[in-house]
Amino acid sequence: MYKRPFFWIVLAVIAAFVLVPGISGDVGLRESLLLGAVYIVLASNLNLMIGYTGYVNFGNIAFFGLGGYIGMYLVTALHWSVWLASAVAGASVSLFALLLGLGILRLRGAYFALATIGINEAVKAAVSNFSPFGGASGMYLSFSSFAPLGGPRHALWIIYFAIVVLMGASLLLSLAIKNSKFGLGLFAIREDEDAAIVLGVRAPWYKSAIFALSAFLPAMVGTLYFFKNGVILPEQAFDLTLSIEAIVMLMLGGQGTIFGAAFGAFVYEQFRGFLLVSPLFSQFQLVVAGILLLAIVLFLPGGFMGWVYRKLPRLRKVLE
Amino acid sequence: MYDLVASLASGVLVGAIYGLAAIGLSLIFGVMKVINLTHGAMIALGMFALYFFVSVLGFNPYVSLLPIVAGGFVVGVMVYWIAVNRVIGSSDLMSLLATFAMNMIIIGVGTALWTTSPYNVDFSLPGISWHGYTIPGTQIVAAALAIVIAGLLYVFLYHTRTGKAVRAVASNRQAAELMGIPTRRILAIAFGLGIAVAGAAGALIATLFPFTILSGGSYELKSFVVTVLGGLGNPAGALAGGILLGLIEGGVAPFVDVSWTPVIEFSLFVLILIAFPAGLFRIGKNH
Amino acid sequence: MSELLKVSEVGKNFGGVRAVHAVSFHIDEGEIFGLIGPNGAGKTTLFNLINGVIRPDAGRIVFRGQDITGLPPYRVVRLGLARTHQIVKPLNDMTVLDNVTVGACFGAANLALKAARPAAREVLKLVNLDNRADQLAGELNIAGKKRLEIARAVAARPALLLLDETLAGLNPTEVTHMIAVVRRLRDEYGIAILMIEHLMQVIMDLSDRILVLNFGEMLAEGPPAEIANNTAVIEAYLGDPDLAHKILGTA
Amino acid sequence: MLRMSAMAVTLTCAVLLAAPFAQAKTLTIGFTTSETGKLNADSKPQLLGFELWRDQVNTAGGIKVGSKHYKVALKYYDDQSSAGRVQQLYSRLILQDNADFLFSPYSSGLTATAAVVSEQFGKIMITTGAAEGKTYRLGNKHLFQLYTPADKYLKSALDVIKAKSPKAKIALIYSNDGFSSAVAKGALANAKRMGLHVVFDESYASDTTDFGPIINKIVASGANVLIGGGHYADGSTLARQLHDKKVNLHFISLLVAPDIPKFANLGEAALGVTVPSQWEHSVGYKPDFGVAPSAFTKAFEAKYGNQPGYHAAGGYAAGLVLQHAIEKAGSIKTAAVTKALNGMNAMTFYGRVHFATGAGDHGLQIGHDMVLAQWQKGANNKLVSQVVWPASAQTAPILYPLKTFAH
Repeated sequence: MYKRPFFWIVLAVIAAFVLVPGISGDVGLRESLLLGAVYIVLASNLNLMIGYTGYVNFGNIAFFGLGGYIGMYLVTALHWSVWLASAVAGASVSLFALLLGLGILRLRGAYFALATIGINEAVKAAVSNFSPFGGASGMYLSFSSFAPLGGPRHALWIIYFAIVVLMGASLLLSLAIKNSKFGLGLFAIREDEDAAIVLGVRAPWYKSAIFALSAFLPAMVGTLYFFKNGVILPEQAFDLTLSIEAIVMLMLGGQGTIFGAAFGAFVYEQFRGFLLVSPLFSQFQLVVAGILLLAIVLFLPGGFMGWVYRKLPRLRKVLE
Repeated sequence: MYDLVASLASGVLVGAIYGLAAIGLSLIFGVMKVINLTHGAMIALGMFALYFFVSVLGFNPYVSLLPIVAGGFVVGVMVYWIAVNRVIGSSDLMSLLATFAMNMIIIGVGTALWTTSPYNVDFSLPGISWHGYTIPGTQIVAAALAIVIAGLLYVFLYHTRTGKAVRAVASNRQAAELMGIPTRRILAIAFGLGIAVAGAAGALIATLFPFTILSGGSYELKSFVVTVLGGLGNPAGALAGGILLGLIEGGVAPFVDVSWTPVIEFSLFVLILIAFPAGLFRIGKNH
Repeated sequence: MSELLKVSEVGKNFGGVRAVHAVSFHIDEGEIFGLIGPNGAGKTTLFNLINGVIRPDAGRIVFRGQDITGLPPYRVVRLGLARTHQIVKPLNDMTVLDNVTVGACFGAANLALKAARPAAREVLKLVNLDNRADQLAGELNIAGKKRLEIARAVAARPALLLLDETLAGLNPTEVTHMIAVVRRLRDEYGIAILMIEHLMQVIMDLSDRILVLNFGEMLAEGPPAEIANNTAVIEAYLGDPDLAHKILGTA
Repeated sequence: MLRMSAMAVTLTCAVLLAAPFAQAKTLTIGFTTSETGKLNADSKPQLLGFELWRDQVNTAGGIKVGSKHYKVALKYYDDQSSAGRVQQLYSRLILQDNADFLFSPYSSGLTATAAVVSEQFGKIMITTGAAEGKTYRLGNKHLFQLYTPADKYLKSALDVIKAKSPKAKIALIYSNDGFSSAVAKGALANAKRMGLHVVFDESYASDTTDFGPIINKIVASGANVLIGGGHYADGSTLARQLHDKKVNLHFISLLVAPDIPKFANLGEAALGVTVPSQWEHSVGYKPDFGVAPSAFTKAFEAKYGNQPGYHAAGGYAAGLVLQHAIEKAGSIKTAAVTKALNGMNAMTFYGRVHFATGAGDHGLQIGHDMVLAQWQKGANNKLVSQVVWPASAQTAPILYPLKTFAH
């Protein structure tokens, strides 16, 4: 893997994410990059399902939200360290996805997409009624929880670095899968599942495995993100809009491409951030974002990287 | 006991309206395999259209349905040509995103125009009371009209030339094209019909409850549940699915906390999707 | 020669319609076995039953001494039984090479990705697609796609290959080439072949033995010469005078 | 179209007005507001309150700190009613826009998220529209709550029931969200303490549109008074359906929704519905400093053309309280202003303001009392909102019990 230019590009991106705000100490920049990093994690793991396997997971945010809930529960109720909580959240949400996948991955196309929406809504409604997780009032983090990380000011930097590391892990995971036998099997499923099965791809297991894998890092990041926010509430954790936005990011950059997923997520974050603070657009940000998305879908369905790779096919070989 | 009967009765009435809303979604999916994510926004536009006709222009709400259906059809055809036509035949994802983008645009403009605060159409009709339980007249009329509109749609689809063309395109687009049916125009008409029905459902809902520009969202989710109950792409099943959903909502309420209703609804939705992907009702299919 | 595949009394109904009923036959190693019959006779259904796409209602299928009845296709191919489809199923957005690599990776060969690529290139040479390796599969013409279909199946290193109307829709030059490929598969690679074909002349020439299906039931089984003179077979085809004529012509 | 041109005019005015102040000393107050998303309706009046306060302060020459005068500038962004960008935007407000003080976003959830940032930079944040007590028990030192905490919201409604019909059967139904659940929990405990009889206690999903099933359960329970609710959309829907379904109740008290002037659009369905309110324009408080309630109402009406509700008053009060603390401290330093806020126990147009100073609940509002307002028929049969409880603030006698329906 280290022979591939992409590996080094990822390292360079991580270094930039760490060093630029780290050296300048610019908290505003850090906050913006942090959201960018979270989006990259969401989009690139979603890419494993949509771009690699051809299954549109509309409820992808459920992994992030559940991870956040499990992690926050472990931190606030059982006083675990946030790192252990995050890892356990990742593992348990993956397990949940594996079991879920064996059931709903029998569905194809639009049926699968609808089922994932249903699952997100069901989980959200269940959590809203689940009292150990605080029900509808969610869970609030006491300020003292930041103490082990050196107080809130320090803690937010550490959490940021950790999320950047997980962002790097997401990209490398995408790369590793793309260049593996496992990845080849997934692509075959994406192109024609029946043909893939006849060729020997054990589709049910492959699909469940990638579903579980695509849940792991978002769930870990969910814990860190909500820990940083200090609060977790059902409507924040299972926000269907963010789920769909993750798909938009993927489309923007180009589904199936690792670079595209990351690029789309980052650009989308910056773009929405710009619209929010721009006095001209803040009233119409939803409209502007909608028009942009429509334009991409209608005129640039391969997304930005899809377009670039079509113009420069050699670049695809170099990068991915 | 009385409460269960009362709950089931109002469940059926509300369910008919859920069914009508879902018919729009189901028709569009059945004809062009597009899950229309503007559905909720269109229901909301139907609500605001009713507000405009009744509270601003002083029309009777039920008379207002006529211009709303006509307007919904025009809006639907426009949305089809703007957003949907180009993505017909490409992957599921593309049509989902194209319609979602339209949804963002409509909601964005709607929020700028009306904010997200509720509007209310102050209108009521004498209802029926029974052992302390009352069913408002507006609810009875709305359910009846929902069934009438569904019936008219059925008549259109099965007894008119254009309707038959819509069904032909739905069952096999290539064959329809070979038979000389202008498929793109038919798709546009079907999309327009779907939106018109959604708008009508929104207007009927607005005679019952206050609403905001975001209200369509929860009816959209309910429409998903209903279409799955009734069978995706099976408009006749959607009406039955809607009534079933209404019955479930009414039927479980006396026994569990109502805040659990969405948990039950969506779990059922997923389970039925896995176990019976073709829906529970096969009425009107395979003619 | 030892027995490779044994199909005993296999049957399948679709909603009351007997698609396949009580079909029994066996294939030996290195044999080319033809499967013919009028349209709708149940030939493709029989293929689907053998490689596990659908599960039989009755009967047993034994491959290399192992009962594979009802096993899913991905396990059947792993045991060395590969197939092609009548309507080709290329993995459109992947390169030709990657298509064949999938076969090499997941079939009986079960190669690691690194070893699979050179193996796939070898197979591409066999079917004359090596100059198209980096093209997207969706961009091939129909003949190319048919060859790709075979290449993928062969890359799995099967002991038995099921070919479903590989020659349909090809021009005479392409047919000649394809026949040569099938012969090489048997002669050089030692792969036994079970093939469905409508080009009677070809199947009579190629096959060691032939099975005739009609309305899902076995009509006859035997060497080509015997089949060509079988009156029941000729009668079955008489509904289709063209075909009957062809059969009589070869006899 | 009209809105847009109005916006453009406001923008131009803002630019023109801001220009000459650029040289004068300016105090920047930063916050996020929900211009889009579901909190938009509740958040908007709060913003209007902030802006009215700013305009009045600046017209009067600014905030006086010792011998200096500071003009007030508001800097805000849209948080889209979601926590996603709240921390990013508050960081930006503090670091890039150099906000000196902060106001909270609307809602407890967003406020707790913003507080993580405001606390780490030691910035004072006056919270308004963040009623949940939980937020103030996390160890924050610079948060100050203006609203009466959620668990006391329905206290006045219970007082009315206790006084009018202590044997009433109470139905407590509430939206399954953080704020409403906290209110309900507090109300349940209070009712028990007061010896009142709650016969039905249940929550509904916050996006419920059809209240038919739960209303049937209320009827089945035999309840004759109803308290609860949630936010604007569900509350108005519930009120409308209670009326449409002719439920006979002596008394209805709902959270938030009936306080918004548009609630009157429900017509008959609004009549007699009460709302626990942080503030009503008709209250007769005699402030220790700042405007009188009537003066505030008059100014608000002059500027925006409609009556202020408590969200708007809360916004204005946030500015007023901050201003008073700064002037009292004679400094804009955080430590000095914090000390002034900690020591505050004063009457304002908005009611009493007194913050808890204990380590476990610092900043929690303990001085402010809620009033109960009721929609009643006024002159020429128009619906008007009257303060009906407590007696000291009363502007009209309470309608109790409500008219019953004939079935």
